[in-house]
Amino acid sequence: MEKYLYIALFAPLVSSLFSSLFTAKPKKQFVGVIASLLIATSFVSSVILGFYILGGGEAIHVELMTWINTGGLYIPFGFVVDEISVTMMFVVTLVSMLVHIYSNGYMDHDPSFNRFFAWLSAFVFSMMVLVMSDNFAGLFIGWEGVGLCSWGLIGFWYYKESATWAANEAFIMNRIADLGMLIGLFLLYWNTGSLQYDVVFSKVALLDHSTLIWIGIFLFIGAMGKSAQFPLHTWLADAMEGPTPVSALIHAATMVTAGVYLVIRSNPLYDLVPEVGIFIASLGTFVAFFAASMALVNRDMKRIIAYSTLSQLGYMFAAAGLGAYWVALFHLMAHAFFKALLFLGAGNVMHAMHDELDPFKMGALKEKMKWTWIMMTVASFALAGVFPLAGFFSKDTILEAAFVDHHYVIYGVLLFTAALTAFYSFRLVALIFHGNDRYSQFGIHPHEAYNYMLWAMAPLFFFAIIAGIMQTPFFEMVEEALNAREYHIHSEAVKWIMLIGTQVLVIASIFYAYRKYNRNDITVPDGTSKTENRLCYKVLFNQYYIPYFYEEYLVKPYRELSGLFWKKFDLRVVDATVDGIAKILYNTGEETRGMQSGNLSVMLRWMVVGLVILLIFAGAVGLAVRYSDKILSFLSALGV
Amino acid sequence: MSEIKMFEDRNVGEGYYKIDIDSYPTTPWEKFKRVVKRSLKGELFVGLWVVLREMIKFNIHTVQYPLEKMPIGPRYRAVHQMKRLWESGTERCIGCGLCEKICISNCIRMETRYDENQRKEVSEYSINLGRCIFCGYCAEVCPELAITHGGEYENCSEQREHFILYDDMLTPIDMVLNKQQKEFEGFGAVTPNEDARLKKTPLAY
Amino acid sequence: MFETVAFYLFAVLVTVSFFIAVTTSQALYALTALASGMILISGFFFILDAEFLGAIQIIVYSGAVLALYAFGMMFFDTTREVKEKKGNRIIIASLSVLSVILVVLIFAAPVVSDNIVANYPVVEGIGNTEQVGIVLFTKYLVPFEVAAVMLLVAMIAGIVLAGKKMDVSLTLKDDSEINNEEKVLS
Amino acid sequence: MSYIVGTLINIVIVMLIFSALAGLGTYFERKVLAFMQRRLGPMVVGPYGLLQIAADGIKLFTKEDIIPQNVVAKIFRIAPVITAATAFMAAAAIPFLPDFEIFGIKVHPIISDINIAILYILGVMGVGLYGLLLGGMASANKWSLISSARAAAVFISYEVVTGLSILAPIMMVGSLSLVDFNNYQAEHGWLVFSQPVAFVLFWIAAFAETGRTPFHLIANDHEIIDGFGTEYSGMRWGLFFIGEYANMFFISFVIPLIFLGGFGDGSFLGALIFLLKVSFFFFFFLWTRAAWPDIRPDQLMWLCWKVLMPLAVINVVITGIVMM
Amino acid sequence: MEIGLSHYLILSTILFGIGLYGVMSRKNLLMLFFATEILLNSVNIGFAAISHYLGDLTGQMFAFFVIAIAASEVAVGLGLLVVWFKRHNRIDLDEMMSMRG
Repeated sequence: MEKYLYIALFAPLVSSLFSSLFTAKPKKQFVGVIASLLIATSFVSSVILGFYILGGGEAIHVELMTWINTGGLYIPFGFVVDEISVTMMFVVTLVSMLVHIYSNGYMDHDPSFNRFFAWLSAFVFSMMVLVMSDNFAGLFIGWEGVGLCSWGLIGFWYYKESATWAANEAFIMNRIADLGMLIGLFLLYWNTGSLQYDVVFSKVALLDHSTLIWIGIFLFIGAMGKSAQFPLHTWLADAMEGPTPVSALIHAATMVTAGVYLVIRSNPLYDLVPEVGIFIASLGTFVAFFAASMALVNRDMKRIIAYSTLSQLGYMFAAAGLGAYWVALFHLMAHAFFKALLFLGAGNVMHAMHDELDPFKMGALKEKMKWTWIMMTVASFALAGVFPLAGFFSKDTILEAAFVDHHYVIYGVLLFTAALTAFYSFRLVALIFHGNDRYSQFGIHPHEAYNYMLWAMAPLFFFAIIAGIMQTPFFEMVEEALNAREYHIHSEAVKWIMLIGTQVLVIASIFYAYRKYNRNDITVPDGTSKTENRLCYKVLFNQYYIPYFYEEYLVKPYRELSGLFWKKFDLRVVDATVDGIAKILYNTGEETRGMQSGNLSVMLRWMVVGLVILLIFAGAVGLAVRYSDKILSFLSALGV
Repeated sequence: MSEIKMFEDRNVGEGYYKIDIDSYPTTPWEKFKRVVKRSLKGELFVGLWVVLREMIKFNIHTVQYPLEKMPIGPRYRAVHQMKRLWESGTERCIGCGLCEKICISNCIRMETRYDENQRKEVSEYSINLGRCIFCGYCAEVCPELAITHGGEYENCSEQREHFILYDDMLTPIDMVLNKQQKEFEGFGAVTPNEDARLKKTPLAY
Repeated sequence: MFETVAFYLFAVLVTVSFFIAVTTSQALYALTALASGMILISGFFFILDAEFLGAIQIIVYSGAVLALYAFGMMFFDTTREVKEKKGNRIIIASLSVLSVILVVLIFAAPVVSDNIVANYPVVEGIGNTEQVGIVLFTKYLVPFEVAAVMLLVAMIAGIVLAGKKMDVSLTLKDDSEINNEEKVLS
Repeated sequence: MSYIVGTLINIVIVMLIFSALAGLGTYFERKVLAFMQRRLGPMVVGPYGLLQIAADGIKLFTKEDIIPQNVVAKIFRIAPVITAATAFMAAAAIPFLPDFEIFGIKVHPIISDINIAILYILGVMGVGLYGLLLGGMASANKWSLISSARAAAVFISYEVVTGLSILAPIMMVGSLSLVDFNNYQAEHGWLVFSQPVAFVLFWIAAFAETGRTPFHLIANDHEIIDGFGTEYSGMRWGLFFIGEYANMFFISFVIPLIFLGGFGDGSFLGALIFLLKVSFFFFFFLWTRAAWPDIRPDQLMWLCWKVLMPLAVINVVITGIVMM
Repeated sequence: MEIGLSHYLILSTILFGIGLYGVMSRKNLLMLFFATEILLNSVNIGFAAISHYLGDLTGQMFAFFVIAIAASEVAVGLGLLVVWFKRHNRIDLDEMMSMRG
């Protein structure tokens, strides 16, 4: 089994290294093919491992080699395949394999085809390191690795100003959050003396409660950054500047769920600090609603899906915060399928529409793009949580978990958010695929994507439909690892009312969305209509003015403060000091410029002089240490 | 057969055929393929076999030169000879200087003077055999058949002065008297019954 | 007895060779002296039971390193004397002697003392080559691979440096332009 | 003490025999080439020209030793000695015959059975390069310089092939001593059957190392006069010659030892057959000279780096896989 | 007299001194490379001797890596040398003043 672990881990690395050989070359089709094949190898290995674990096999734990071994710190390159990581591995490799295949078509005309695959495979490798590592340090390496790859992929079209800006924003936001995570890790190491999961979790119960709270909070800050939780959420929407497969893989299915993974992975820790759990759940609920509301009015197809991702991440955090780790993990998995499907579908649409993102400029695409329409509709149903699709099982369980734990506010907000989710999903579907065609006036002639791109989406489609039935085996698998319990509502009646109520609510909002947007008289909004001038619309459309707020109240004051310091402090105090030092150095240099004649021979001689001086110094220190007791006694005799 | 083809084959007679020469390999891979092909065809081993076969046959055709010598053809162009007249034994050379003029390696030097009979007489005549390329122009141009090439090829020497003076080339008088002076056989040569022929047609001489 | 004789013989020869190599003004003398010194050094390795190292020394230095130097020297007129400015020889000599003495004092002192334990002790009974192989491919595998990669990189660098048409300026400007700029700047 | 005396005697015998053999080699070469070209070769001096060697020797020894004006005199003088000396140094590790007993004295026909014999031979033959290299560079003659450059290029390239091709047999035998090679083959059969590729590669490389005909470009008479030997005369030139022929003999000993079973179990018959094998390989050097053309230096390099070396590497890899 | 470790170390030191002298005094780039080779080799003797007298193979390992480094140094250094010679037609260290500040 270990060899499958290594294959699953290193096949993406090989793929990345191979592809990066050709980054400076024009497009080579075989690069994409080979990269896809290698990722498929990784996927197959993951599936084999998955069946092994599912069949009740022992968790596999290997140590590749020693990484850091200094003093008390021992960190190996250790990898673990247990119930949690195998789920993540399955999701990561499946989605990334499909995205690789899909990208062969999507990036077809891109001149940097090969570079794309290098980054993409590198991302997969980093993600595998993240989920498979058996210690926090390895997780952190993977964490930073996916950050780096995300940076490279968001800014993939680096000649676009917006793309580089978005890449840098994502990177910097994540670094801010990573600081929190690092502090958390340091605290953990400080208190437990190790970073190995098993060692750490066996010791956390002995720790001080307040320390645990701090550790939990700091680790969660890291998770907030990676999973784009409020208030660090702005980067995710901007990250849509990257190619769509990247959005599907990184910013929907895998990387952004790393925060959830961290919380799930640290479940023994969070179990001990329910206060932090409530905070996480509340924040998750808030974000779920907050993001969904922004998605209601947005006019950028990819951003809408991105906000929906944010919202679903909120759901996951809500579940994880409530201690329903297995539900969070299950929702993570189900969400990966239908969200990746949605994104890839959006990619098809974008491809067809020549990178047009405004759904108001589309309409009636269902004749032209039948399969994309079917897939995106089903994915939207799944997202909305309609029975019997994947989202129903995962999302409803979250609601049930909130209800059973008597967190009725959370339950209520999440329920309402579910309705919003259904609304904005079908607003998008209706605007894109139904109604009259509005694209022809922009001179666009859409066409269906390549067949193999559709085939690449097919497995996701399949899983988005049937993922629900995996709930029971999944629960049985992770039962022990996550200390899971089933959520049973006390009375059957309440349960059915809830179920049917939710479904009715969701279906009602779907119908509402269709009625509102499946009309033939929809025009491209130009900022003049009444709806658009309403306050709530404006607030939502401008994302609650949060980017504006950041710009106005954080960036600008910072800039002004910097300017002030520059003028008042830097120029007068620091510069004067520096100038003074410089003058001294300058004069010294003037005296000793003979050394720096640029003549290599002279330099070599001076090098030897330096060597002699260093050696004399070393010798003196050595002698001093050797005879320190005598020197000390001599000095004390002198009365020093 | 098209005209162009005929034109191209205008110098190709019966029994000739063109060899198919492969185009010269340009890429390394093609070069490699050529090497492999040639190696497998065993061209190298054919060469080995041929020489080994000749060795085993021991079919030697060597002449042990200093000990045995091959006969030399009458038209062999080695060291020059100056001929004499058959009848009188006087020198044939009339000192016209054509050989000196035509010599392309500029190795003939001659000086003449008038003798007491007011006939031209060669006083100094030398051919620098160190420079002579034995082209045979001098013999060809000589109107009197006075200078010809002989069969003497062992002309090595320790000193450059030995190459070569008139006296060494001139047929010794006793050889002429004994009728041992060999004439160049061929077009324009003096025939054994030249005397009679000349008397018949004096103007031709 | 033999060892002593051999040591002193080799020591004298090597010292003289190297001394010639660094002092002669004739490049060919230097090359020859250096080559002979390298080969004689392998004699020490044979005395010290490091046969494999000795053979490698001969093969690498004489077969590769100095042959390469010789190959490089063919670009220059090797029969001409090398003209060099003479520096202050006394300062240089005293500097080198001083640094050498210091190096010995500092680095050799702990080695000669007794408190050093062998990490990979020599095992009796199996050949030097085999031991070297075992240690090299177990304990020093990673450095070995790194060295291999380093050699590969150096090889490629050498090929690129010597093979490409580098007699043109590496920047897009030619020398005169650069000189002009320097004049303007200064 | 007996060890020292024995070794000294060995050294003297090897020196004498192989100096004589080198001379005889020239005689054989002339004769064989002549027969292959339907000539008789030297016939005048002595019966069947046998004394030709002596005549040549006398000529070489008595000829004026010219040191041209612009050469680097010391190096010019030393260079031929290096070639000859290294050729004989390489002989130190070669077991010429199995151990035998004569007049009650046990004779080891190997000067020193060092356990890295193959590396030693490779190394010392590599050092032999310096004779040509320095001789050519010191000659102040452009043909000599070209010859030196070729020598350096060829040796650097073909040492790689030699080393790599011989690596696979070394892996199989697990020793670097030629005696071990011999014993291994006596037990397990000839290595040429299990390592045909290595055998052919080593053979080809041997041609390059000795600079014989298909690769006779270091001293290519019709291209660059006599290469490094252009400015030499008399016995200094003769030393180059002795070195070359001694090298040919030693290589002819080494190839059968490594690949063709050597002297087998050490019986008299084995020794005889061994000498036959050696003779064959020496004869092959002459044979190819009669039959094959020379190739250009660039072709030689091409062959080495793009054909032989990859083959050698693949051979090593395959051997490794099979042995695992 | 028995040859001990100190003999070898002293020899190694002397050779190192010679090499250092060469590095400092030679103005010809090629000769400079020669001198660095001497430095590396003198260290190798020391390594081999220590390895022998301590019965530890580590010293020999270091010597191998030193040889590897020397080989790569030659490859790169000679390449640079050739390039420099092609561009400037001389390899005198005193001419190499491009690092002048």
